[in-house]
Order: sequence, then C-alpha cells, then structure tokens
Amino acid sequence: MNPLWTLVPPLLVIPFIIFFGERHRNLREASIIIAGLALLAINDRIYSAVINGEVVESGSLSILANFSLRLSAEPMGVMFGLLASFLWVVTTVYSIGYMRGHNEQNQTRFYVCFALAIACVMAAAYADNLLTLFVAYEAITLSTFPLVTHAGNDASRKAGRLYLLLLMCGSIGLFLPAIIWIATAAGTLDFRAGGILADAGLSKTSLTILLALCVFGVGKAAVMPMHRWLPAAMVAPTPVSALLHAVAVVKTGVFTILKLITYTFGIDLVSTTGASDYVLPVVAFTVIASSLIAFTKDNLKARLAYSTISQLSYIVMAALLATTMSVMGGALHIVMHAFGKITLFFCAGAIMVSLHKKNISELDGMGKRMPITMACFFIGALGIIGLPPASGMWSKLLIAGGSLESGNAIWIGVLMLSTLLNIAYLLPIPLRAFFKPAAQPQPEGWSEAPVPSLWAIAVTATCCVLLFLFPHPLMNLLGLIEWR
Amino acid sequence: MELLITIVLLTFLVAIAIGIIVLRDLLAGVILLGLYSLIAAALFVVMDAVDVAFTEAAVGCGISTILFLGAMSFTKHDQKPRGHDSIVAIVFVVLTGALLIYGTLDMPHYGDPQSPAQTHPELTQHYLYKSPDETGMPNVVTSVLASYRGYDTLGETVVVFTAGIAVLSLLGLIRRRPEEEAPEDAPGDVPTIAADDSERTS
Amino acid sequence: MSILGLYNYWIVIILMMAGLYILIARYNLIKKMIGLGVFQTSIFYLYISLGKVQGGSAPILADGVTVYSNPLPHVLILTAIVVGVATTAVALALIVRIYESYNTIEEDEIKAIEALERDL
Amino acid sequence: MISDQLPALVIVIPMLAAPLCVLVRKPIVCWAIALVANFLVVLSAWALFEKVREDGVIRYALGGWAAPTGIEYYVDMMNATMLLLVSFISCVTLVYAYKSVSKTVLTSKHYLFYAAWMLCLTGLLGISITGDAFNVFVFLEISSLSMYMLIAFGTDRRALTASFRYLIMGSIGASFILIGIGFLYAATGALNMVDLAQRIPDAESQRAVLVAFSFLTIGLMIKSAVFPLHGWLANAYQHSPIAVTAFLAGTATKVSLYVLLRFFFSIFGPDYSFGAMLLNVVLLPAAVAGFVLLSLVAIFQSDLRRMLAYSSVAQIGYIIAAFCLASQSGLTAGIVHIINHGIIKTALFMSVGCILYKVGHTHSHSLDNLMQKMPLTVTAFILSGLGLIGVPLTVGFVSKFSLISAAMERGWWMVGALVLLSSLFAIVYIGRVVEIMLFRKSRTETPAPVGRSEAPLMMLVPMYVLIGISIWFGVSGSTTLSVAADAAAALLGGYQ
Repeated sequence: MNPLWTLVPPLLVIPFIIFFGERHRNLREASIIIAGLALLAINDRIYSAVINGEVVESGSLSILANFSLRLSAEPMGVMFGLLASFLWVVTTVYSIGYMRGHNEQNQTRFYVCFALAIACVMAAAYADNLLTLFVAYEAITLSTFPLVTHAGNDASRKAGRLYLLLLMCGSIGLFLPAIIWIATAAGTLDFRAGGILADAGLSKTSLTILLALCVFGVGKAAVMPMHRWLPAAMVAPTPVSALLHAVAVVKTGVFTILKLITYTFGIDLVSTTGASDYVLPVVAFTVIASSLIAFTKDNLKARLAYSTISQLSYIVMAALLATTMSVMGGALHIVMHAFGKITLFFCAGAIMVSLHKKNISELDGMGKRMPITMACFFIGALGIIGLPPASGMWSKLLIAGGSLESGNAIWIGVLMLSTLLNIAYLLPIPLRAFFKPAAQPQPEGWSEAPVPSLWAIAVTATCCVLLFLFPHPLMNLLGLIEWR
Repeated sequence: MELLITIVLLTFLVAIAIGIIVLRDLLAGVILLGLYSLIAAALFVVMDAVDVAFTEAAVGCGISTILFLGAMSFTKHDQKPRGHDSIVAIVFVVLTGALLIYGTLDMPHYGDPQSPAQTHPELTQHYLYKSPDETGMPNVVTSVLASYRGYDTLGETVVVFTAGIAVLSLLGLIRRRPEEEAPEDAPGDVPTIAADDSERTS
Repeated sequence: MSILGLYNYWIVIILMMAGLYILIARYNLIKKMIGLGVFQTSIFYLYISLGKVQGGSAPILADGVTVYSNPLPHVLILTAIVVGVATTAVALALIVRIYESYNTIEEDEIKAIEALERDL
Repeated sequence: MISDQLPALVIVIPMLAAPLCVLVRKPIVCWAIALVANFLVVLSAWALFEKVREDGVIRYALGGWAAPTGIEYYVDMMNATMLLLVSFISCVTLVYAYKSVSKTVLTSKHYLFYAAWMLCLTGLLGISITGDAFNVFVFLEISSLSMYMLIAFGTDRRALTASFRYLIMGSIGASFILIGIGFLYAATGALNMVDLAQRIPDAESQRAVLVAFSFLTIGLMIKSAVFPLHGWLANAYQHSPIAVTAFLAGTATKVSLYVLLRFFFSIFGPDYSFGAMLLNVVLLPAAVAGFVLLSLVAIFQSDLRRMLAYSSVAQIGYIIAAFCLASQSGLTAGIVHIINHGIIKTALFMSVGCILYKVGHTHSHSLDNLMQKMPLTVTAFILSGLGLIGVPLTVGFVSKFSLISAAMERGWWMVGALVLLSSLFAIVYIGRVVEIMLFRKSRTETPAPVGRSEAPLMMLVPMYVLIGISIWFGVSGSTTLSVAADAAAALLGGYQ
C-alpha cells in the first residue's frame, strides 16, 4: 500500500466538483461522499497494514539537494488520517444540510478548497520527514484561507488577514528557522524513532530555544500568544469551523508538535535535558487562561473556540511532558477531542440554521424545540470534559498518568482545574436549554436541524460513546509507536 | 616643448570645464564642449595617438556638436536662471575624485616605458613587433582594430546601428518644425490606443 | 617630463569629476549631456595617457623608429568615442521627445509635472 | 562542424536578425523573424550548455587570434547557464509580446521594436559569453542603448523620462566600468579575463587595482540596481511596455549580476574581493537593507508594476547577500535565485500584462473580484506570487531555503532572520493584492457586468509555460540546485 493513494480521492474529486458545479448539486455532493468513503477505505487498508507490521511508504521526490518529499505511515499518522477521512464524510453530509439551509454563496469554491485541504491533511498525516510535514502544513494554511474569508464581507476578510498573517508569520518566522537549524545541526530532517537531535550536541539553552521556536512557530497549535487567529476564524461557515477548526487545521498543529517531540527531539532528550522547562508554564497558562476566557463568552461559537484552544494546549502539554504515556495520551486526545468538539460545533451550526440564535443566553428552553441536538450537545460536552460515558476520559487519564510519570504533580493540578472549568462553561448550556423556561413563549413542536445535518450530529455523538466503550483499536495502534 | 604644449592645453581644458559649469547659456556650453573635444584631440596628437585624434576631432567635436545643435533647435537655449549646486553631488564627486587620485599614487608615471601596459608580451609587444608579418599593415592601430580586436569593432558597428534605429523610433522620419510652430499633437507624439486603432482601420 | 608624472593624471581626474558633477547636479537635460561629454572625453584622455611612452612616436611602423607608444588604448578609445556619440545621439533624441511632451527640459519641472499626474 | 561554432552562433543569429527586421518592416514578419532567430538561439544555447556540462570549459578564439592577443569567448557552467536562461526568457516573452505590443505600439514602428529587442538580446548574450573585459563594455552599451529605446516605447509620456533617467544612470555606470577597466589595464596591462586573473595576484598590492575594483563594483551595482543605486529601476519597469518589463526583469539585471560575479570570483578571486577588500562591510549591509526596506516599500505601492519593481530590487538584495557569503553553498543559493527569480518575476509581470491588456490599468485598488473575470490570469498571479513569497514547493522556497542554510552555515544568523522578515513583507504585499482580486466585492455603485474576459491565448500560454517550469523547478529543486552548484564550483575554481 502506497500512502500516496490517500491523496488521490480528494484531489481527483475536485474536477468533478467544478464540473458539476451549482447546476447539479446532488451529483456534486454525491461525488464528494464517494471520494470520502474511498479515502476512508484506503486509510483503513493502511491501518490494517500497519497493525500487521507491514512497511507502508512511498517513493521520494528530492526537492532540495539533501532533502526530499516522502510519505510513510506510522501509528500516529494512521490515526490522524483515519480520523480526518472519517470526519470528512460526516462533515460533507452535515454541510449539505447546512449550506443549503443557509443559502451560502460560492458553494463550489467551498467544496473545492475543502477537498484540497483534506488532501493536504493526508500529506501531513503521512509525512515521512519534517520538510514534507512543513510543506503540507503551509499548504493547509493556504487552502483553508479561502474558507475563512468565504463570506467576502469586511469582517471575514479581516479575519482572513489575521489568520494568514499569524499562521504564516509563525511558520515562516519561527518554525522554518527551527527546521533549518535542525537540518544544519542533525544533517537530516527524517522522522526517526528516538529522534535525530540526540547526537547533534546542542546545549540545553539551544534546545530550549529550538523547542520554543517549534511550539510557538506551529501557530496552528494555538498556544498563547499565537492563538488569536482561532476565535477570529470562527466567522467561517460552521462546517468549516467544525472540520477545519476542530479537526484538520488545529489538529495538524498539535500533531506536528507530537511528531516533533517523538521523532525529531526524542522524548528522552526532552525529558533528560529539561528543554521544555520554560515552555511548559506558558502552555499550562494557556490551558487555564483560555478556559477562563471561554467562561466569559456568550457567543456559542466563540466559547467553543476558546475551549478548543484550551484542549489543544492539553495535547501540547502532553507532548512536552515527554513520557510514553503522556505522548500516547496526547495522540489519543486528538481523536477524542475531535469527536467531542465536532459534535458541539455541529450542534451550534444546527441551532444557528434552525433557530437563528448565536448566543448562549438565548438558548433557555430550547431543549424542547431541538431535543436531539441538545442531547447530542450534552454527550459532546461530556466528551470534552472527560466524564463517562464519553470518550474524553481515556485520553485525560493517560495524560494525567504521564504527568505523574514525569514526576511533577503540578501539571495534574492544571488538568484538574481546567476540567472543573470545562464543567462550568460547557454543561450549563444543555442544562439551561432543557430545564430553564424560555424567556418568550415559543412555538410548539420540534424545529430540528435539516435531516442530513441531524444524521451527522447523531453519528459523531454516537462515536463519542463508542470510543468510550471500545478504545482498544486505537490503543493498540498507538502501542506500536517506536520510542527509541 | 612637448611638455609646455601639454601644460598649456591641459590648462585650457580646465578653464573650459569651469566655463561649462558656470555658464547658463546652452549654446555656449555646446560650443565649449566642441572646443574641449578639439583641444583633447590636440593632446592626443601630442601623445602619439593620431588616429584617435582624427576621430575625436571628427566625431567628438564635429558630429556631436551638430547633434547638440540639432537637438537645441527643437528645444530651449537657456538653462533656468538658477544655480542648483547640490551638496550631495559635490560630496559624491569629491569622494570619487579622491578615490581616483588615491589610486594613481603608485601608478607607473606618465610615459613610463616599463609600465605593465607597455611590457605585456602578448598584447603590446605582440602588436608592435608581430603585426607586420601577421597582417601586413604598417599602422598598428589599424591592424589591431581590424584584426586582433575586430570583434570589438563589430560591436561598435552594432552600437551605431542601435543608436540609429533608436533615433529613428524616437523621432520618426517626419520633418520637425521649430518649437514655435509645433502643432498641438505633433507627429511622433506618444501613440495612444485610439491612434493605433485608426491606423489599423485605415 | 617628470613633473607630469602623476600631475597629468590628477588634472584628468579633476576634469572627469567636473563632467560628472555637471551630469549629476544640473537639472537641464541638455546640460547633463554636455557634462556626460566632458566626463567621457576625460576618460578617453586617461586611457590615451596610459599608452604614452616617453620619447615614443605614433604606432605606425617605420624604419629607424624603435620606440612606439602603446597602440592598444588607442584602439579601445576609437571604439569608446563612437559608443559615446551613439549614446549622446539617443539621449538627445529622447530630450527632443521629452520637450515635445512636457514642454520643458528642466528636470525639476518635469518632476513637478509627474508628481501632479500621480496625484490624479 | 557546426557544434564548434556554437558560441559564435549564439551572438551572430540575433545580431543578423535585427537588420533583417529593419529591412522587412512588415510587423508580423518581423515578429516571426525575431521569434525564429530567438528560438535558434535557445537551441544553440541549450546545445552549448550540454556540451559544456559534458566536456568542460569551451574557449573560442574570435577571428582565429588566440587570447590574450585577440578576443575570446570563455564558456563555463556559469555563463552557459546564463546564456540559456536569458535566451529562453527572451524567447517566451517574445511570443507573449506580440499581442500586447500590437495594442500599445504604433504599427509603423513594430519593426523597430523587434529589431531593438534582438539587439538587446545580442547585447545581453554578448556580455554573458565574452572573455574580454573591454568587450563587456561594448556589449553593455549595445544592450543599454536598445533598452533605452525599448523603454521609450511605453504608452505614457513618463516612459520617456524613465528612459532618460535610466540613460543617465546607465551612462554613469558604464563610464565607471570603463574607468575600472582602464585602471585594471594600467596595473596589469591585460584585458583578457583569464589573463587578468593570472596577473592580478602580482599586482594586488597596487592601489590602482583597488580603485579598479571599487569602480567596477559601483558601476555594476548601478547596472544591476542594487540598493541604494536602484533609483532608475522603478520608473523604467512601470512605464515601459509590459512585455519589455517582463523581458528586462528576467534578464537585464541578472546579466549585470553575472558580470559582478565574474569580476568578484573569477577575476579578482574571492580572497581579494571578500578578504582583503572587506567587501562584506559595504556590500552586505546594502544587500540586507535592500531586501528589508524595499520589501517594505513594495507594500505601500498601489500600482502593481511599481510594487513588483520594488520587489525586484529586494530580490536582487537576496542574491547579493548570497554572493557575500563567498562560499560554495552561498554562491549556489545566489545563482539558483538568479534562475528562479528570473522565471517567476517574468511570469508575474506577464500576468500583470494580461490584466493591463484587458482592464487597461494596474492600480491594485480597483481590481475587485478580478477572479470572476480573468480566472486564469489571477491564478497565474497567485501561483507565481507564492513563488515570490517562498512557499514550500515553489522555486522561492528552494532559493530561500538554500540561502538561509548557507547563511547559518557561515554563522550569519541575523541575515537568515532578516530574509525571513522580508518574506513576511512579501506575504503582505502579494496577499493584499490577491485578497482584492479574489474576495473583495466591487465597490463601485453599479458593478460592471461580470463575465469571462480572459487575455488572448498567445499571452496565456507563454505565461503558463513559465509557471509550469517554475513549479517543476520548485518541486524538484535539485535540478536547478545541481546546475547552480556546478556554476558556483566553476566560479570558485577560478580559470583553468
């Protein structure tokens, strides 16, 4: 199995999307769903190949003298690839309802960029070296830029400018120098078990600076102060926020950091030299501070955005703790959080389409009008908080175990505190919707989201529960990571 | 005697240069430039460069003066009655000149027969002593110009050709009237798209 | 002749700089070209004086003459003179066109006109 | 054998094409003659390039007079590459030029236009191929005079003043070069480059050599528009016919940079240029200030051509900074950027030319929603703009990555950091325009009827050929990098 195949469906579908265009919308969306299923099947094949211990890799394309583009599958990447391809299908189903219900403009451009972004995510997931990952990372930024500015009004262009500026500045101004530094020091950019910097002879100070360049340079991981783009980008249509800002874009960021820690620095190097000593507090601060900010937001999407920032920093923190358990927890949290958060975003979008409400304060009593949506919202919230019967619990447990293993209990405190805050800012939303009477009398009967959207919401909420019950396939997969 | 002539002529050159800087009348400037070339040509004779002297007198003094006068018949004769002596320009020029003078300090003296330029075995010496056999011309300058460095001369011809078509494209073949009578839209004016279209349709 | 040893070069350099100064500092376009003429003629003089050999004669081979001046600079300068005049011709043609379009050949006035156009 | 005469063919073909154009005078025939001639030149240059790559240096004595007595062509990997680049860009741009020229240049003057183009090509190729210092000056004047003429073909009357200002600066530059060659001759008695390179080490202590070096450097800096001597470039690029801008942007300054390289590395040698001369102290700050400041200036330009012109000066700054490293990797980065930037800047100006052709102006603030109207042109602009920024998988990334790694190898962290900073400015100036063309709704009261109105195919195809090549060179950067590395080795190795 060649991982290059994963690029084929999303790229191949683009001509079809353009060809069908606005005239044959059903055909257009059907072609995307077929491509999505094909992609899922390919990823599944790669998954079974990796589980069976086969080597999955592509040929290489040399773009600079000593560095080349190359794809190969390793456990974390397979997991990320599976996740993104599965959620692409679900999101497409959801967007059919949303985009038509909302009468959005330029739907064809939207779907084209979306497919392009998915192809880039696949390239990032299966990147065999840092250069390939960087290329894919930049491509994701560029291909999602038209999605953020989709509406074309002043607000969205402003958001788009901020988006591009922060992500590009971070990646070119900080991340690229770090990469060149690594290339100069280690002579290679390949991802290798145990890292490539162990023998490079860098001092602790150098390593600390390098690590900081990486963590802050990967702006998609939204560690403060590089987080500003994320809430701003919420002007995008909800399916974009859902897939790209709960899964593809932000998860590429943390995924990059996880890969860097595992395969470039090596967890032993980070934990023994203490290179992360100065970066960890900033990340922990981000966890707490963004939870607190989320608390103050009345706009539902904004609250979810800040919650995302906080959850991303969990993963970064897990990576920086640099123990096997915490890194696994971080990787697992990519999936767990993705399902929880995408459910929440879907619900927010559904509420916007059906009730035209954006603020939490207006949601009192809405449980009666949208019971299914609100129930799913509840499950998603549990997933984020990490309470049974939803999936987030496993990853949080692993991260907590990891911080114990690293011998510094203070990070557990951070986790606990933010979990409490999670409860405080997420749970009241469904509770108010179900139990608080509405301010104004409401029309009787349900006014649920469009059927395709509702299906999508139900699927992701179910997945949250299923992953709680059956986390083994993922655990087994992550067990295959070579640490040294 | 030679020394005396050189010194006198050099002094003339300096005086003319000062005159050009100071005078505002363009016609006087052009005439002085012609004179400058002529005196330079005389100096070239003193320095044994007779061919160059001929050319300088004919081209530098003759043709270019005619060109200047021709151009001036279409434009103005006066520079604006204002001095624009810029400090920046003076500083730049003085620095450049100082650098040049610094460079000459350890140069072979004027007329030194042992300077690298005179003793290069494959250039000067070759030209002077082998060219009669190789080209059969007594005038070494001609033989170098036409044979050894004939390619430069070819380049020179191309330069003249380029200048010719450049002037042709800028001014056209249409006869120009002096400034007072020039019509509003003089021929050869900047072509506009409309003009182009009309030409194509006609 | 030794007085001329380096003094000769210095005078030429001063002349060159006079030409360069006119070229840079004068606003009148024709005056600039006069400056360029002085500048280039002085450079030619520098080259020719490099080729002079004391007591030598013009490099036209003749019996009984043993010392010749260096012919190579002469050849170079023959080319350079023609190139210089070609440049002057193009420049003057440009000046005529500029005068037709702007009705002035003073650089500061042209700049003022152009600045006005840019604001529009 | 024709293959022995290849070096001469490269020069002779365009040189003969020019008078032929003047004799024929029929616009389309002239264009065809120029195109065929140019195509033959590309073929010869390609053959020459392959030959040099296989057999090493070619020395071609003109008129049979062996150097240094006569004039010779000296072709190594460095100038073989330049010949190929210049002739190829000229050929592609010439195809493109036909449509835009027939729209803006008076039909009765087309033959002069194409003749001047051929002469300019002759000059540029002549500079690149020659092995004689004085001959450089002669061909420099051929290319300069024809450039002044080409620029003056612009529709705006400001083209005339732009051309004149360029003429003044160009003449100063050429005169400085002439003075430099004169002093070099005084100190060594030689004019042939190989001969000079052998004789300079003995004459090195002479002040005349230092003066020659300084004057050559300043003269060539003016010709290649290195900050702060770039004043002529912006106006010239803005007001000349757009095809000429595209042609010049890809070739003219690059050839001057090549001469600079030739003098620094082959003739004076890196030890003299960058060791004894401490050129770094002068040239590096100029280069760095150039690419930082001019990228910043480019942000505030409302005219696309002017913006790209300033960006060109900034890019020249990168190239000079790479030269200053004076190492194999630094030179490689510089040469690769000469190639890459030549290609993308030409493509960018071509896309701007398409906009000019259809819209009639290039003011960025009134190009709202151009994507609807000219999708292919705007896509081309975006693709080559990304290359200018240096996004991975484009040529710009290859150049910048090599430049930054070379700088870090030498320990010049600041230079690397500033290169990145100026790339950020590039994001802003390209991004600003792209945003307007893609996303901004029309601000006018009555939006113009939106319909496809693409530039003609004859303009689009050459543009996409260049973009295709830039993508190819971006994706497989090793192709150009290995050529550049060979060229750098040829320069550092000195003359054989």
